[in-house]
Amino acid sequence: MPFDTPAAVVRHESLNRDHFLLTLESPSIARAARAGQFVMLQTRDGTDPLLRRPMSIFRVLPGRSGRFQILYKVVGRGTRYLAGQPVGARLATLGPLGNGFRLPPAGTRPVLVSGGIGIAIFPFLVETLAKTRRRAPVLVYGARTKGDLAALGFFRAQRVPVRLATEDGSVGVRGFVTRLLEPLLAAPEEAAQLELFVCGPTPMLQAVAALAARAGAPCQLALESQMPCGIGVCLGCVVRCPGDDQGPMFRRVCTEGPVFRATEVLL
Amino acid sequence: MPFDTPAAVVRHESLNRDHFLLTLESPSIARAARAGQFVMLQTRDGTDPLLRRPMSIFRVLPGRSGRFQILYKVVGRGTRYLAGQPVGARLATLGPLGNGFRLPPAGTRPVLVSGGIGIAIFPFLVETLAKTRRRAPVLVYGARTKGDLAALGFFRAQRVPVRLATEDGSVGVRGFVTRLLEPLLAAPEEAAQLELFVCGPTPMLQAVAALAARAGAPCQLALESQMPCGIGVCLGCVVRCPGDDQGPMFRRVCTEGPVFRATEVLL
Amino acid sequence: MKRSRGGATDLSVQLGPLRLKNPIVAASGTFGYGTEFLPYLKLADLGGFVTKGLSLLPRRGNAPPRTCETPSGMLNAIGLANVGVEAFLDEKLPALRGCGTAVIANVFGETREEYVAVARRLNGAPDLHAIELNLSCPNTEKGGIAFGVSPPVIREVVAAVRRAAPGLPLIVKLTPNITDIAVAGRAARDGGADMLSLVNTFLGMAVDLRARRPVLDNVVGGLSGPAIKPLALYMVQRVYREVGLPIMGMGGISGAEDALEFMVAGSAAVQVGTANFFDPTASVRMVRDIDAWCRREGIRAVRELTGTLQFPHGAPPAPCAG
Amino acid sequence: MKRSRGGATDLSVQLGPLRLKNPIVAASGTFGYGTEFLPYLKLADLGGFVTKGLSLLPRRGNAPPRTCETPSGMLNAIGLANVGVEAFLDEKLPALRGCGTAVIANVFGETREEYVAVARRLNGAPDLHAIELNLSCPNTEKGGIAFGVSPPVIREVVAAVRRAAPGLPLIVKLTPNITDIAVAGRAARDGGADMLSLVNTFLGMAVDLRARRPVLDNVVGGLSGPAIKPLALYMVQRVYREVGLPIMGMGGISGAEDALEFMVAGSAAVQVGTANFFDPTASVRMVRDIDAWCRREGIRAVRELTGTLQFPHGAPPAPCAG
Ligand SMILES: Cc1cc2nc3c(=O)[nH]c(=O)nc-3n(C[C@H](O)[C@H](O)[C@H](O)COP(=O)(O)OP(=O)(O)OC[C@H]3O[C@@H](n4cnc5c(N)ncnc54)[C@H](O)[C@@H]3O)c2cc1C
Ligand SMILES: Cc1cc2nc3c(=O)[nH]c(=O)nc-3n(C[C@H](O)[C@H](O)[C@H](O)COP(=O)(O)OP(=O)(O)OC[C@H]3O[C@@H](n4cnc5c(N)ncnc54)[C@H](O)[C@@H]3O)c2cc1C
Ligand SMILES: Cc1cc2nc3c(=O)[nH]c(=O)nc-3n(C[C@H](O)[C@H](O)[C@H](O)COP(=O)(O)O)c2cc1C
Ligand SMILES: Cc1cc2nc3c(=O)[nH]c(=O)nc-3n(C[C@H](O)[C@H](O)[C@H](O)COP(=O)(O)O)c2cc1C
Ligand code: FES
Ligand code: FES
Repeated sequence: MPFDTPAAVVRHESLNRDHFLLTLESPSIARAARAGQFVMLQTRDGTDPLLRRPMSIFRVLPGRSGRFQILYKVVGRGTRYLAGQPVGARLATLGPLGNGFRLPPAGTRPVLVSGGIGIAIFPFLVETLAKTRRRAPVLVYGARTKGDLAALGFFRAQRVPVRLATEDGSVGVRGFVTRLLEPLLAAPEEAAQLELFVCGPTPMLQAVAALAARAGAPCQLALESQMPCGIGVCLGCVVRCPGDDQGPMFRRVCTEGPVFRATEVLL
Repeated sequence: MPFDTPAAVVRHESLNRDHFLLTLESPSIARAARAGQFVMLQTRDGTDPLLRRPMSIFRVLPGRSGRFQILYKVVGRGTRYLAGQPVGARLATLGPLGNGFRLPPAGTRPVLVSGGIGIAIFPFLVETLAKTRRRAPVLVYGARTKGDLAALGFFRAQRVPVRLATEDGSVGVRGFVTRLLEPLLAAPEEAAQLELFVCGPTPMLQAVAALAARAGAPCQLALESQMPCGIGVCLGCVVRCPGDDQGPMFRRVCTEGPVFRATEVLL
Repeated sequence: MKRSRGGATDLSVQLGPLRLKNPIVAASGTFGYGTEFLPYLKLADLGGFVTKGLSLLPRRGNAPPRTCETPSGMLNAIGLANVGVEAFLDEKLPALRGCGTAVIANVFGETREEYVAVARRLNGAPDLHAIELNLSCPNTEKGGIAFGVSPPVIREVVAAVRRAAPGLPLIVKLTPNITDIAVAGRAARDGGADMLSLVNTFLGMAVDLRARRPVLDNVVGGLSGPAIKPLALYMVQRVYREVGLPIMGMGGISGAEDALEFMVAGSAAVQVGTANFFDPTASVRMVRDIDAWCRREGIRAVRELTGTLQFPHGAPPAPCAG
Repeated sequence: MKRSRGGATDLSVQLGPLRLKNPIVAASGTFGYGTEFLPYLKLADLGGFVTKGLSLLPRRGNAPPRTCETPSGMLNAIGLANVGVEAFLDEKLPALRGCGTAVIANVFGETREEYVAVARRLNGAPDLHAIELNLSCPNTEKGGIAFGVSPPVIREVVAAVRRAAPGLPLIVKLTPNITDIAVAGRAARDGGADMLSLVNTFLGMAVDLRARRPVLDNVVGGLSGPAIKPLALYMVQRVYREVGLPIMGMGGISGAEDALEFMVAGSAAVQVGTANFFDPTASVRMVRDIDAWCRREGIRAVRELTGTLQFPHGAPPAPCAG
């Protein structure tokens, strides 16, 4: 069950030029959250920008602190406002929202595939996989350039093997994450042992979903969408899905998603 | 000549719960400013609140620093935004604007009459009177309560005699500034030696102007008005003035004012 | 009007045949079918709510993108996606039994016959308190022009629905995309509307400069939110003075003061739309804040406020820009 | 369309008989008589500017309060205060000699005769480049209804002004307070307009809750600023596709991207209004930023952008709210 509550900023760190890690306190949200879910955060004082912003739950901090974290990148006015919030500020926060990731069967190896700020969704999943005694995941992480990579420390500390790709080659292989995925998925018998968990920009989701389909690997996609309400009432956030002879069907990313099986959606 | 320039915040002090003293750096504005003039300050990032806010020039700091100050009270969203601006921030600032006070003849005793945040206009006038070797002024200052009085330190340091009135009697006489003015203006021969300089809420301006008229004392009023542009083009800020058989005339507070002789306007 | 503190405010309002426990009603398309808000509020704390627009058959709506944020507002082109009137009666309405607030079904059609068929199906439904006709829908028989911009069409549709659903209070919801909304209001009155609601969204567009394409797949969308509040308030004031039916005003209402301004301008009740998105408890907080405001101001019954706007020079002069 | 860096962009635009050095024009009522902006910018850097609306005799305008801020917008009810056409010709226009930009006189009247008289007086004035007819003015002969909402009235006034000022390019400025603005655009075209400008302000109101009075002394005002941008953009797109005259679009334009979006939607040039208030150098900065944007995008001539909006499914479908 989601809650709408003013969450206090208890910590706020700048990770690099435009990435920030925000720690919020809201015991009800922290307790209810599952990996892959998100919150809607108020990011203004007046009426502009009007709508709240969806943000994945990066981690729920251990213990009874009732704290959870958001990793975000400043891309526009709402996130710029967020970056200006000091410790002690209270932000209206609605969550946890949406369906999280479905956990893989016990023997399956999870491959986390992240593009850019998509990385924000994975730490919570890594911790959840560990807690539920799933196989250890591997992370395949692409970004434009070295400076756009964030949260690597978390994955190292958790001993998650990380393979990097940057468009400018400043670290890891030069190019897109697909260059790293292709070899992983090349052997059909190995591919059948994997499940992909993907979050990133739409072209990346499309490319990865296509690779997974070819290899026969199950694949879950965490989608983004314009989300006016986050709770399923505006019908604004829909994604096109396979339909019937009357045309495509539409499903709400906020409530039926944000995580879908790749086969459920038409990107 | 006015300038439109990003002025840097070089100091920003909280005086009490809702009064702030802001020091901005803009040599061109500081050099051109005269007592009674104002600036239009940008007080938002996005598009809401839309318009800049007019603020009197509290003081131009001595020397060649190119710095001037604004004393403001937080009353709404624009001023709340202002209060959040750290040292180093740059605020689009347009000024100096409007006609300042006309200085009194050399022998006349200036009586400064302030209500509430109207006080912000007077320090610059006090310094200008001193520089131009006018007679030393006296300040009559009213506010709702003790906590709403600001900048008293400035007037004490300048040895300006200060008479206070508060509505709740928490300091000075209980009641409005008119209670302090009435005795001052009672003797006609003394009143003729005085000139009133008034800034405050409209009911106060009306009351003081009426007293001055009765006593035959010259009186200048610094008006407030909704000011979309501050530079005379929108025609939005007008005040009603004595007219002719076709009805009242209207004058722009931003360019023909903000200081008017009490006889020029119909409040 | 001042009174001593204490003593509850009478928040109830009466709009023709419809009595509401308070003047705050959640608007169509922004409140789902009601149950979606159960985690955040008690429905019984509201004056009422209006369902998403219902058509005869289920509709999937437009392709995405369906919404776009604009300065202090948003555009939507949902395409009237809804479960259809049968599923509403079978699944949605029963879930609302005993919810303690007025349930209002929003109705639309692409033809007059569809309006009538939906209304007839709803007539007599248990626990349904009123229907609201959305006239902003394109009339497929008239080349896609909205029903709500033609006075004779309005009169006809309203009269036909009136006959089809004689048992239900009839709210007619006006589109603001018209030269003089009072003309539409009079046509709805003449057709037999019990009350009016206004305004629906304003037609608008956003452009994706990089792609040289409209942002919305549907190209055109409806603007809602605080940006439109001054326009809606003007229209409510005008319809109040010109038509003489009870009004549910809306457009950008986000807090109690907005709601009270609409009441002063002539609304008997108000609807809250887009604010439900950025603040899911906005509606119930408004109820509380209106109560507190009335106590402070010494107003015993909130309905006293409706239409209390005083004009400085008698009636308003001819509107003129510049 | 990509080209190598360097090489100035051709910013000039042609609207029927009117050539502008760039597409940025300051809008009527927001730029005074031009000289007020000399401390902040060079008039020669603008494509042009439009004067405050001119009537036959000087007008003092409405009593204050005349303006009110709204979410991302503002209401104004200035009451068309202006110096009158004689003082404009004697004092204002001479001060603009050699200013290096197109000077456009905005004209209005309370009767058709007044429009004609002002236009006739302006015809042949030295250094005047065009006139713009403001049709949002109430027609005192028709009970105060705006000229711009009646197609036959539009046609007549435009034709009469066309005859009265044969020597000047004629811009007709449309009001958005109409069911279908394309109908008004066609009437203006049929009357002989060389080009259209749109939109003027939207009728709106604000309420002072405490006083139970309208905020504006005039009760009703015109809404402008970013809040109306999606509405204006939609209307420009519609008029572009339906009417076929060159368009100066406006409504909330505050930066180069806004201006470019209006061009993509069909504007040949754009006007900048309210932004001049909150940012007196907004207009000239837009010129610079448009130039930079064109360089980055490899666009040689900005006029190529006009009307390049691509519709995903051919023409836009019938507009529909919800
Ligand atoms: C379920 C979900 C989870 C997300 N999790 C995170 C996260 O953990 N960290 C993070 O940094 N970002 C996340 N995002 C993206 C984040 O919501 C947007 O970056 C943010 O809304 C931008 O707001 P802004 O005001 O700063 O930018 P704007 O000025 O609004 O826009 C900047 C750019 O972002 C796009 N954008 C705006 N709103 C949205 C939106 N609701 N969804 C997608 N794109 C949008 C705009 O089209 C534009 O290109 C998530 C999005 C979704 C849907
Ligand atoms: C020439 C001039 C000089 C001024 N100097 C100072 C000063 O030195 N220090 C100071 O604190 N204040 C000064 N003011 C008043 C100041 O401009 C307003 O308090 C400010 O605009 C409020 O902005 P806001 O967004 O915080 O409040 P809002 O949310 O806009 O409004 C809060 C209240 O202030 C009123 N208000 C809003 N804008 C204006 C305006 N432009 N003029 C008058 N009232 C307004 C509103 O009606 C409302 O009652 C001056 C005003 C003028 C016209
Ligand atoms: C996403 C969305 C969907 C809507 N769907 C409907 C609808 O189905 N039927 C209807 O009559 N109005 C619909 N509306 C209009 C609202 O009920 C309301 O009239 C409008 O949004 C103005 O109010 P607001 O500014 O408070 O949102 C919808 C509005 C939005 C934003
Ligand atoms: C204060 C003010 C005065 C205006 N005066 C006139 C006028 O005299 N004649 C006219 O045609 N339009 C007038 N307008 C309308 C503007 O020219 C423009 O059409 C409108 O403001 C929309 O553009 P914007 O959103 O960029 O301001 C005025 C607008 C404002 C805000
Ligand atoms: S964001 Fe409103 S339905 Fe998904
Ligand atoms: S504020 Fe625009 S004319 Fe004075």
